[in-house]
Amino acid sequence: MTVALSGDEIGGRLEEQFPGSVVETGLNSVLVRSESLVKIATFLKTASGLEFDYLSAITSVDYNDYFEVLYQLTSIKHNHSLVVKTRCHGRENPTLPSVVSLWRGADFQEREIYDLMGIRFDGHPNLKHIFLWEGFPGHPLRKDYE
Amino acid sequence: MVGFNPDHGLFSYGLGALPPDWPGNYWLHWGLFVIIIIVFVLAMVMAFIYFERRGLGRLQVRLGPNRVGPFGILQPVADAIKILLKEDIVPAKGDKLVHWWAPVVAFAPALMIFAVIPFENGALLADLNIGILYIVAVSSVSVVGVFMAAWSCNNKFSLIGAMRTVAQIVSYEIPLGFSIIGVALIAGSLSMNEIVTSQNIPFILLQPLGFLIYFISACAEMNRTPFDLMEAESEIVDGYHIEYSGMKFAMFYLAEYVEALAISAIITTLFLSGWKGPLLPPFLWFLIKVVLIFFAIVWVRGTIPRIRVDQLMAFAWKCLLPLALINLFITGIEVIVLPQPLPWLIVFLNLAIMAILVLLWSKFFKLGGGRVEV
Amino acid sequence: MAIRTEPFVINVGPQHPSTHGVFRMRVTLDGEVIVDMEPVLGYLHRGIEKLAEGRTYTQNIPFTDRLDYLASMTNNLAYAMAVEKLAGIAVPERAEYLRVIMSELQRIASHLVGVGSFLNDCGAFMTPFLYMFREREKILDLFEMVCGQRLTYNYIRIGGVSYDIPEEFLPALDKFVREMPGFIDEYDQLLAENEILLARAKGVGILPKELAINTSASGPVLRASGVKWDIRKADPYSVYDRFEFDIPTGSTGDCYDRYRLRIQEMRQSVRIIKQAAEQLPQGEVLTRVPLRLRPPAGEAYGHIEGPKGELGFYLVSDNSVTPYRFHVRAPTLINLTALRDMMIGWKVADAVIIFGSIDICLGEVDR
Amino acid sequence: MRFERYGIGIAKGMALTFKHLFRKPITTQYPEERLTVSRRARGNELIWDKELCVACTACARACPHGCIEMVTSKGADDKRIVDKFQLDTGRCIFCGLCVEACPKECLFIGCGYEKATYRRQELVLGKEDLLLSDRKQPSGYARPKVEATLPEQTMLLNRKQYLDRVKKWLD
Repeated sequence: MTVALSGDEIGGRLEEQFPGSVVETGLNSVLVRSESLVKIATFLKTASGLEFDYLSAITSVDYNDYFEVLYQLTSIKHNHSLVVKTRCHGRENPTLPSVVSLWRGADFQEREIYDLMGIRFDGHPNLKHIFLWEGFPGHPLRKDYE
Repeated sequence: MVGFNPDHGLFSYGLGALPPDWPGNYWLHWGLFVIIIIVFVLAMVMAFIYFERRGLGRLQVRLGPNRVGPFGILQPVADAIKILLKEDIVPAKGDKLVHWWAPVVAFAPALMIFAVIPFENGALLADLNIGILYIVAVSSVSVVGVFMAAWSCNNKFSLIGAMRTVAQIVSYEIPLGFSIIGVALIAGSLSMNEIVTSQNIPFILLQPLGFLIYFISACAEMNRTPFDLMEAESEIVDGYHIEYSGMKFAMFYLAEYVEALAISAIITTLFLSGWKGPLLPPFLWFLIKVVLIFFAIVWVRGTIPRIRVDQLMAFAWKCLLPLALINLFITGIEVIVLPQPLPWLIVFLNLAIMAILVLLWSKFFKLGGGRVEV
Repeated sequence: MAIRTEPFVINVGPQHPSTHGVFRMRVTLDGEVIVDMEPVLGYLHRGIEKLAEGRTYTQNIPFTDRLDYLASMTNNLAYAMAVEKLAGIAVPERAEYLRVIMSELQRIASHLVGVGSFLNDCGAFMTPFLYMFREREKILDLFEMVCGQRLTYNYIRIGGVSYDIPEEFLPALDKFVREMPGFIDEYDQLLAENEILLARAKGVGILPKELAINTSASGPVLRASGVKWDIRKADPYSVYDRFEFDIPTGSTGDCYDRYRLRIQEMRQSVRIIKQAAEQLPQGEVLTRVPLRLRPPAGEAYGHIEGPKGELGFYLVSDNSVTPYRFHVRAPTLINLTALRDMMIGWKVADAVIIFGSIDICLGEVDR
Repeated sequence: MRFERYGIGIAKGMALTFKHLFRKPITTQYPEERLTVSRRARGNELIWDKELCVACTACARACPHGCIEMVTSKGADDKRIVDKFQLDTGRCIFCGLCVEACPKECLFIGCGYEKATYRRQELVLGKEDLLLSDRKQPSGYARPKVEATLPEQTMLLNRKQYLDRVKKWLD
């Protein structure tokens, strides 16, 4: 059984390691500041006992005032999982750091989010449209898309 | 000069009614055989297309075409009508002249092979004393047509296909030629007719390894599976004739089957003692053997995957060529040492030699190629 | 002396016999060797994620059928599980068993298509493909019997399955389970030891273990690289913990391993079906849920081991009748991430079989 | 390619394909030979029993595509009447949700599947086209009563001639 790690516990550990980076902790999720996302992701990937080597999925949700991006992390070694969330504000040019350097599985998924939700990922090696053609107006998955 | 031997052929066997002093007998012979060959080839190609599609269907637990005419026998006719009615498309940036000539250059040599195929004893258009050499020479011309087709289309897929074909056919000509020489050595002649008459037992028994090499290289010559790289439907989408349609495509399609027919006929002549056989009339024997060989080709097509281009080349140069050379060498020794051959001794000897050689090569032969660092 | 060569670009696809749909690869070639490859997606993008936001939870089930249309049952299952998680709906036991039977049948059907078309790409002209479609046909017959359709089942529902199986289903299933291993042996006999196939597929398109994990590959692609990761075992959903089965793994992660792995998984699926059919309890098959279901606000991620990899549905509810966000973790899209690494340095002919060995379905990649 | 097995693999495959020459083809000769569809078959038509319908529009609301259009009005004795009932089969995905939603069991999905037309307009079925008639066979999908009356589905698995041959080598 994949153990869903407690968000509070991990959040505490992260807060200890990187003060001020965790905004909120949930049942099995941690909401972190976008600035410290890469730092935290690196920690989660490498810290012994955690070792989240497998990025299951990246999802984005448009909550009108902000975008939330979720990283479903799994550790194949320890068979446990965690959801890391982060938010970005602003509808014009929301930006998040990219995690492709850590998990290459994020490559297409970040491109998909960029394409459909319009969130830019800094540090992505090839941030282009993936499903829609170049020059497609707007981002269809946003709630205000007409 | 094309030799005409009134003792042969028509006059003694098939259409024996014609007197030897028939006026203008050379031209009559010529005209008659041109008609016979064209009718035979076209009829057989139709039959082959039908046979292949039905046979392949049965190998694949389906029926194959069975709608047009009884048992779908008119399917090739329907195909032909359909294909002739199609629009003839020439790529806008293609080389129109070359595009036009390519099917002709590809088709004609395939047809020309039949000039020296004996349907019965002496029943052939031209009993050339260099018959088999003529076949090797003529059949390799069609690769020019293929390359012309690919070049004129201005299409990258067809160009890749053509590059593969040229490399392939040039390479496989060599083991093909060597395996033929083995037959010629035993028969003591290059004339197709004499090769058959000298086969008291089919040469497949005397030259088992030669047969194997010839069959494999011939499959490569006519681009049949597992060597159908130039078409490679799943990779380069039919290669050289990707841009062809209508009549021109039909020519290529026809050429392919004419070549298959020709190869089956050559194998029959060289290795399966041609028209010879008990009870049935010779022509029928010839036909039966041709169809059997063609069935083997279809059967292989229905089973085996395609090999890769580098493996294809390695197979020709590292496996077939040495084996063909050794085979030739051994045959030469046999012919010298045993001038009055004791056939059954040689049969078993050669079968043993084949088994040993194939096993040896299987052990040591390695196909190169793999990932290339880029 | 080196001959000066010039790379040239060909477009494999979008209309190409071996791209299994409308997928396009811009391949840069040096002679026959691939020096660069870029996948171009989106020709089948239908915006299902957006469409789903305007429909009720039940109405979305037919949409999930149309994601990976070769494995609709498992799509239904993953979605239904996500909604059940979101709304806290319990599923009757009989329904759980039926779900397992259906999704394992679906796994076999999907692998039959995957393996068949892979072998077809290798150049075995249609024969393995048609042999495998023969058995797939039998599975589709079974599906048609329970839900009335052969491709878009709409069978697994929120809270169970739509209808109980008809009485002639179990005898037919039994017959199928009995004869399937014989047919799998036949497939093995046909090509598994074929020297040409070995030469074509062994060592080709290697996906190393580390790279496979790093690129989030899943399903047979991940397992062929030697990672023993199967959600049916790692995170057992439904009633998978009650069955005995093995997770086959490959050793090198080449095309041949992926092909063999799928064949072995079919054998395991037959095993599971056999056990599930034996243990099948009586009872209800559907917990009644309101047609216009309003799950409490929240989010849920339901994932299963689909035939092609980890299929996940991420749903966000705002307590209305429609999902606020509907996201599909499409296994085949993510499996494509490593495609470039696998292809570089190989020949054009290999590109086709490497692509074929990943076994993608464009309906799911592009959504 | 290394012939470590001396070509045995190829020979095995060839033997198998040869064996298939003598098996019965599984092809269905479609227009002449028709298989009986499943009892729950979801064909390409909807069948409407006008007498039972109470015009609740549940079907129209259940449709994920909105391709069912139903306009109702109040009749004389306070009963609702259907003024317009239209199905666009060109857009319908035959998911069967409308049939399941029907509270009076007056909507059926049909077994028929040969519904090709030359014009798109002809795919839009009006009130009269949807009515129950002798030419249409309602399927048992979501209608257990109908299901019990329908003949058994033809399955490849059960095809006699085919199975006899398979049995021989299975045993």
